Amino acid sequence: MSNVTREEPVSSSPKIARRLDPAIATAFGCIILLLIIGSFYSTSFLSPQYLLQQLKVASFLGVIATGMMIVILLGQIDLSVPWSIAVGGMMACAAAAYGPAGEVLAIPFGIVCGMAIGLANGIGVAYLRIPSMIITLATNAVAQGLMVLYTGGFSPQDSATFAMRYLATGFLLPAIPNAVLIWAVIGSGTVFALTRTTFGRSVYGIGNRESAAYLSGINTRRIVLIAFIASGALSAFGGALLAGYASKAAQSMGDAYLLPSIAAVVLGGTSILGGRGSYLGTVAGVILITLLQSILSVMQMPEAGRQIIYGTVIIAMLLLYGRSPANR
Amino acid sequence: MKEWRYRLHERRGTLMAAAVFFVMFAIYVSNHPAGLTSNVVQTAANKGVLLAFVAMAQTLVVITAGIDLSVGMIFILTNALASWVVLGTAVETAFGVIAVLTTGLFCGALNGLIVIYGRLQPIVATIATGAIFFGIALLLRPFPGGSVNEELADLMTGKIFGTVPASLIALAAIVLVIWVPFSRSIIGRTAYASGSSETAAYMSGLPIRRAKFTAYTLAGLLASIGGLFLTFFTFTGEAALASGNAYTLFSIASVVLGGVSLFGGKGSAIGAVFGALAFRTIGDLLFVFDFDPLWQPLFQGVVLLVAVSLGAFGLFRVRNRLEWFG
Amino acid sequence: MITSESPATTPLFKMSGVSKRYGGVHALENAELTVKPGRIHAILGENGAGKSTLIKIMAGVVAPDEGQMLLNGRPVSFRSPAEACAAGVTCVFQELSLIPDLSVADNICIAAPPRHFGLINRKAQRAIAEEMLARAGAEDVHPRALVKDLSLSRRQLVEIAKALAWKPRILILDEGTSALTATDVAKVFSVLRRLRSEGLALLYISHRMQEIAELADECTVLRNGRNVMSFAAGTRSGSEIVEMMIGREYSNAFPPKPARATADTAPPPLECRKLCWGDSLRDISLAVGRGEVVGLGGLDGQGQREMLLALFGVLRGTTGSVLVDGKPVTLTSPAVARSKHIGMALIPEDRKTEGLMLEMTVRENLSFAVLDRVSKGGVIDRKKEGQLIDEMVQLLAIKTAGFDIPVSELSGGNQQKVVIAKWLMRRPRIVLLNDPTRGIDVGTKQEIYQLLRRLAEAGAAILFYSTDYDELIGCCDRVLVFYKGSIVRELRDGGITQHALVASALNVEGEKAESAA
Amino acid sequence: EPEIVSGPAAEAECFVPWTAETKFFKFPKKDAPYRIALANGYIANTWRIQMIQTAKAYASQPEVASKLKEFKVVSTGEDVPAQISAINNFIDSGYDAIVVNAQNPTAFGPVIKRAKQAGVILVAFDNILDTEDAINVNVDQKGLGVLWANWLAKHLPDGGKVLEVRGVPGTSVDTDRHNGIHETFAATGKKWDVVEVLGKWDDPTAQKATADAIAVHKKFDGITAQGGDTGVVQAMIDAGHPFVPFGGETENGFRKFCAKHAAEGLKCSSAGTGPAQVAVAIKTAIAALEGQVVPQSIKLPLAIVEDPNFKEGQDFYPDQSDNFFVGNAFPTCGINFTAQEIMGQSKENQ
Ligand SMILES: Nc1ncnc2c1ncn2[C@@H]1O[C@H](COP(=O)(O)OP(=O)(O)OP(=O)(O)O)[C@@H](O)[C@H]1O
Ligand SMILES: Nc1ncnc2c1ncn2[C@@H]1O[C@H](COP(=O)(O)OP(=O)(O)OP(=O)(O)O)[C@@H](O)[C@H]1O
Ligand SMILES: [Mg+2]
Ligand SMILES: [Mg+2]
Repeated sequence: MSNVTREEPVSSSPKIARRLDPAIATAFGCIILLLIIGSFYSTSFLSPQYLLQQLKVASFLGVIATGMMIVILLGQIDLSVPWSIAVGGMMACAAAAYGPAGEVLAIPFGIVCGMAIGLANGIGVAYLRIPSMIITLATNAVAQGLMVLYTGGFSPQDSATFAMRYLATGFLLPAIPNAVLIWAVIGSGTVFALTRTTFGRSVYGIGNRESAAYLSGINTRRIVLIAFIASGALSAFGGALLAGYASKAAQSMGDAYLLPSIAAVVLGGTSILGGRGSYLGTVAGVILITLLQSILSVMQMPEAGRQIIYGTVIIAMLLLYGRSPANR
Repeated sequence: MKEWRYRLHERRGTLMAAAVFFVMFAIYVSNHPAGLTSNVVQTAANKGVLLAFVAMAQTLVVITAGIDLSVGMIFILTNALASWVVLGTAVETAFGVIAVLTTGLFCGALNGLIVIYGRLQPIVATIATGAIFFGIALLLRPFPGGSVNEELADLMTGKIFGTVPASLIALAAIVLVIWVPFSRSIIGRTAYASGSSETAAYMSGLPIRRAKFTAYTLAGLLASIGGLFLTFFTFTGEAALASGNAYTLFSIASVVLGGVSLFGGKGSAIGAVFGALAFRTIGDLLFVFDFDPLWQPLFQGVVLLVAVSLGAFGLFRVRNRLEWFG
Repeated sequence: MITSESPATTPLFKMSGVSKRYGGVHALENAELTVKPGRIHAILGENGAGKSTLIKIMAGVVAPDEGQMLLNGRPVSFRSPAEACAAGVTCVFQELSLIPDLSVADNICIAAPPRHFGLINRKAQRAIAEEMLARAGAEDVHPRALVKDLSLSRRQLVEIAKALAWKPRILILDEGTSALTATDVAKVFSVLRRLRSEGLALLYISHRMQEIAELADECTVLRNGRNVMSFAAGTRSGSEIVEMMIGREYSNAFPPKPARATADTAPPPLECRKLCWGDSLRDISLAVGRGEVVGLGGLDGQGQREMLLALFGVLRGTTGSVLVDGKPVTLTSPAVARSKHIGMALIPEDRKTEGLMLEMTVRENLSFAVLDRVSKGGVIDRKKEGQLIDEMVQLLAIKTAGFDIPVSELSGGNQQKVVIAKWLMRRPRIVLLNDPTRGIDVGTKQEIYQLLRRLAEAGAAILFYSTDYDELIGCCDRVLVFYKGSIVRELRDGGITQHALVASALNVEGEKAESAA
Repeated sequence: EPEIVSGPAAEAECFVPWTAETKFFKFPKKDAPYRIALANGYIANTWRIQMIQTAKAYASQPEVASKLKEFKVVSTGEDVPAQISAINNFIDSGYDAIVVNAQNPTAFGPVIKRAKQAGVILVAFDNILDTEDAINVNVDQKGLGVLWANWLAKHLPDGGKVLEVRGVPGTSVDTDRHNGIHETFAATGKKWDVVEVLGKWDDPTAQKATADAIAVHKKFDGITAQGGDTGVVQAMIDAGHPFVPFGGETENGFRKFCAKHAAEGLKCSSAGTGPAQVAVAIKTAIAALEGQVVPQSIKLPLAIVEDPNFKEGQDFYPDQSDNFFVGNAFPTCGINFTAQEIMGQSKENQ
């Protein structure tokens, strides 16, 4: 029994054709299907103008969903997104009131405020081990309270700075809105971080098996903390961009982004339990959700119908590819 | 250990929630300009009971280690429906009530089917069904309005013998009729078991799917009872997206305050009821203390943050760090 | 075919030609088993011989690939544990099947609680629970206590009580006593004897030869999933039985141990003094020298795992001191333990939950513990990572279809190699192994033994816990035997024998001394 | 409780009855000082915060403060039952009058009953109550829609394609304004092609909806929006849509745009009522408590500014936030806060 036959060990990674994740393929398929359906209503849905416009609007959700995705990859969730967005937008605008230095520091200041919310979430989840669903809910309420207090007490400045407006609505390259460029930059940064850095590996590792990651000597608490801070920062940056897009910040600006950001991430094939998912999927999910909302809006579908279609599409797509494996 | 200590231990979460509630309520009442009158209790009860029903609904699902983010929307949908059908003669009203409750059951069952047989994660599945339920609510009530059998409504939100709030009696009755039998049935025990350790439950040959399905379905039913009471309380129906979401989130907070573990297998709906009442009292405290109006939302947020962080103290007893990861 | 036998010896249950395969592993092949009422039937075999698989098939947890089972002469096939239990075949599993958040009484009556008006009658349930606890010799367990608050040995007893609540005709205990203290074992034995006298058939699995000699009426030996022999107890000597179980000479399997250099004046790479952690570790002092392989012996659950976890910084509130190269260190997390100046590695016990991220690729798993070394400023150097992985895969001869497939697609042995490889990539100076060869085939085991020896020769200090005595005998320079959280004996060189290990593991002398005192 | 009397009201130029049929109330006179409460619902937007600041500022004006023993504000969020309970609590605690911005106009039946029994005066404003038993301080929402539609009809004499950016669906405000617009268009007898999108009174939402609509429909001849107007104009600018006549609300940002781009064709009618209506409501409550005659339903004047009349420093404030609502004074009631005065004032208070 000692002469065990052995295959030659594989020396270097063979070029296995990267299997296209069925989730991502389906999501992109649905995008095309939506556009085709839309084009029966009006051929404008296929015009580059409309598509670029959608891409631009999707960029804001894209930036926000990026943070949500990192947190979901850990197997957690961030329900403080709405008010992190508002805090980002409002604080960025507020900073602008303080002279030229304020103008320059506006966006960074907004992001730092978002990071503070993320820090509170991260400490709660990583160090106190409070379920993320509940601690982020609480920090969301606190952030709201702070913003109400701030608005009422400080005669706030809420006009976006030139930089914010330029980033959200300007054109650095002809025909390609800056917002899309920003999303592309953040997106490629995220892809890089998730696939090429120790941080990204650790995120997937923790999402897969936190105990194994911990025993491998990863400082899991720090990674979780960083992930929540990143989520807060990205939400806040999304808020600053939204403020730039609308030229101003408002309290309710984040309300409409919580559920779509979760839905976009999950529709893109990321497992809500963590550890599995790719950024390309999130891109598909974001575009899909934006397009769906836009087409229903332009078709003047009443709100009731929109909600029903929205829910049904999500369930249908998840039933197509998002089911967990049958046990036993 | 003595028998009574075990009893205490079993109910620690519930008792803690009850204690928190009673302390907060005592603070509230003793600072209330009107003091402890039956009107004050009635007002607090009517408001608290609504969330209590939704929190009970959430508890059933959370015990199985799931979560139902559509409870708030079932609550809204059944409110919209009730404002159409709980009307007219006694018989018509009775049929209306049955229709409302059946709708709730059906919504819950749909969640159960999708989660158990569709094998979707409860978080996303119920976000999606929540959107559908809300859409239907909007179809029913594009504008706030409608009405309800006012005699019934007054009865349910009034006082019995001029002192005891009827809504509290109704809550107690529902606990007795739904929660107690559930928790003492094999199905209920299976719900706990599958939330605590699904493998062990399977090894013990328990009907896991049936139990989960029952939990989701009853959750729908309880949410619809909440919706019915909302109608009794407001005399109208309204498809309010914000309240739907708020009740869902509040129900999760109540459940946690009530000592129910979000990881499943632990806790009781009675604890969640006290959690809900305590959560509502946070809002009432604003009334008796002279907070600047602009500080009120912050105060509520901070109290919530502190309340949910209390649970973290158990952490410092953990001596093997691997236990952190459950 | 059974009619001719007398009633007392009529088989209650008969299994023939049963096979079960897991991927390439034959867990069982053509297994036979005959169980008679009023008898205690011991099943013997090495780790992985297929004992648990056999009884899982009997108990309806696992479906056999082929073969048939007869209960009272009638063919049966159970689709779930519940069906088997209802038919009178009840099992106390090796992995406990109690529900942690429910009370003892609830657990005992979990499957068929007494009811009135359709609801669980807690009074009646309480009565049943008390009765069953008494029968299982666990009167001191309160029926209202939550299972998760009980110690492991109490849980075992509750598990037995739960099985008794089914009123079984065949009761199976899969290592039902592995976590029990000697007094508890004695209790369980008297319970089992009483059950035998009540006419139950008992199937008993244990690695403790002594217990079997004391208890069993019949024995069946399995090896590599096949029946070796069935015989009446007392007809074979202990050494004959061991021969049957092992069926090979173990000396071949292990690389030769080098003669140890006697006078090494340098401080040992790893030393600990008076290490304590609750009841699990009491005043442990030990030292591991350069190039030394020190085994941790004893029955399972005597504090060996805690010892390794404590060294690796996982446990909170340990007291005592740990010295690395003679310098005291504070170990607060695995991240600290693996750091450069300490250089520890822990090969964990359960690769599925503690060693691997099953859905991640082989590459990602292999480099997970060396991310800090193959990256610059947090960015992974794919080339360097690839080189290291290549080297390690060559070294350990890991069989994989590629580096970018999920590690779950590898066979169990290769998965285990991945776990080891991922730590070897750090070139650790202190290696802690927590039962690393469980569920691994013989060939791979040998490779691991050789690797251990090579590591030691390269200068590493190795602390090696194994539940397999042969491994301890074959691999270790010294063995420290644990009993109830203390080191009760140190065996070295020629002194490491099966007998010495077993005797000291059961702390025969110690118990005697204790009861004498 | 109140005596139903015939008009006119005490301060006739301020307490304008809604219609000729509106009843007049005369409550039994109570002696000052009074305890008055404000039961607000949602608080997290600028309008509401501005409203609460105005209420506080108004209540602390010397001549008002002298009549008040206590002025208490509670915001209960979006939950209707919480607001109902708050009002019940105010009633049980013996407040003399309660001013309400109702979260749902139809849900307060039981409260109104209870207030009536207890002799407490209820005054609703902004989101008013569906009842004849409480005093409503009303903005003519439908009239606003009529005004905007007339403005567009004036500038587009032959009809045309109009983008209508609606508010929060299901609210009476949205429905009334929408109906006003459509009935007016229908009455002109011209051909109107109205494209409706939902802006939810929120700039980003309105902006997104407008951008989508422009991308698909290419060109509109006129626009009307109920809120989020700054976002709507922004979307037009971003899409390079030519400026067209616009009937909208009174946000400072919107008015800034109107003033700036009037020459390029952005002809605006900006109308609405600001958060200062709360002051009118408080004033009404006090008047009622003093036993003066007040209409059951009061019609607030609209603050209207139309093209070419946008005056810097009076109708809009270039240096100030886009977010606040400029139409915030009711000269006929002696209420003359400017929004930025309100917001600035409490900065010094801090
Ligand atoms: N679920 C499974 N999947 C794959 N292989 C399995 C599985 N269960 C058991 N095996 C394999 O089947 C073989 C027999 O396992 P079994 O658990 O029956 O051994 P055992 O005799 O009970 O050993 P032990 O004494 O360690 O409990 C082992 O090689 C094991 O790795
Ligand atoms: N979870 C439990 N585990 C074990 N025994 C229990 C449990 N619950 C109740 N019992 C026992 O069952 C018997 C009667 O049940 P009963 O439902 O009346 O409980 P109880 O003792 O009144 O406690 P409770 O306060 O839970 O109702 C008592 O002897 C009680 O100790
Ligand atoms: Mg076994
Ligand atoms: Mg009892």
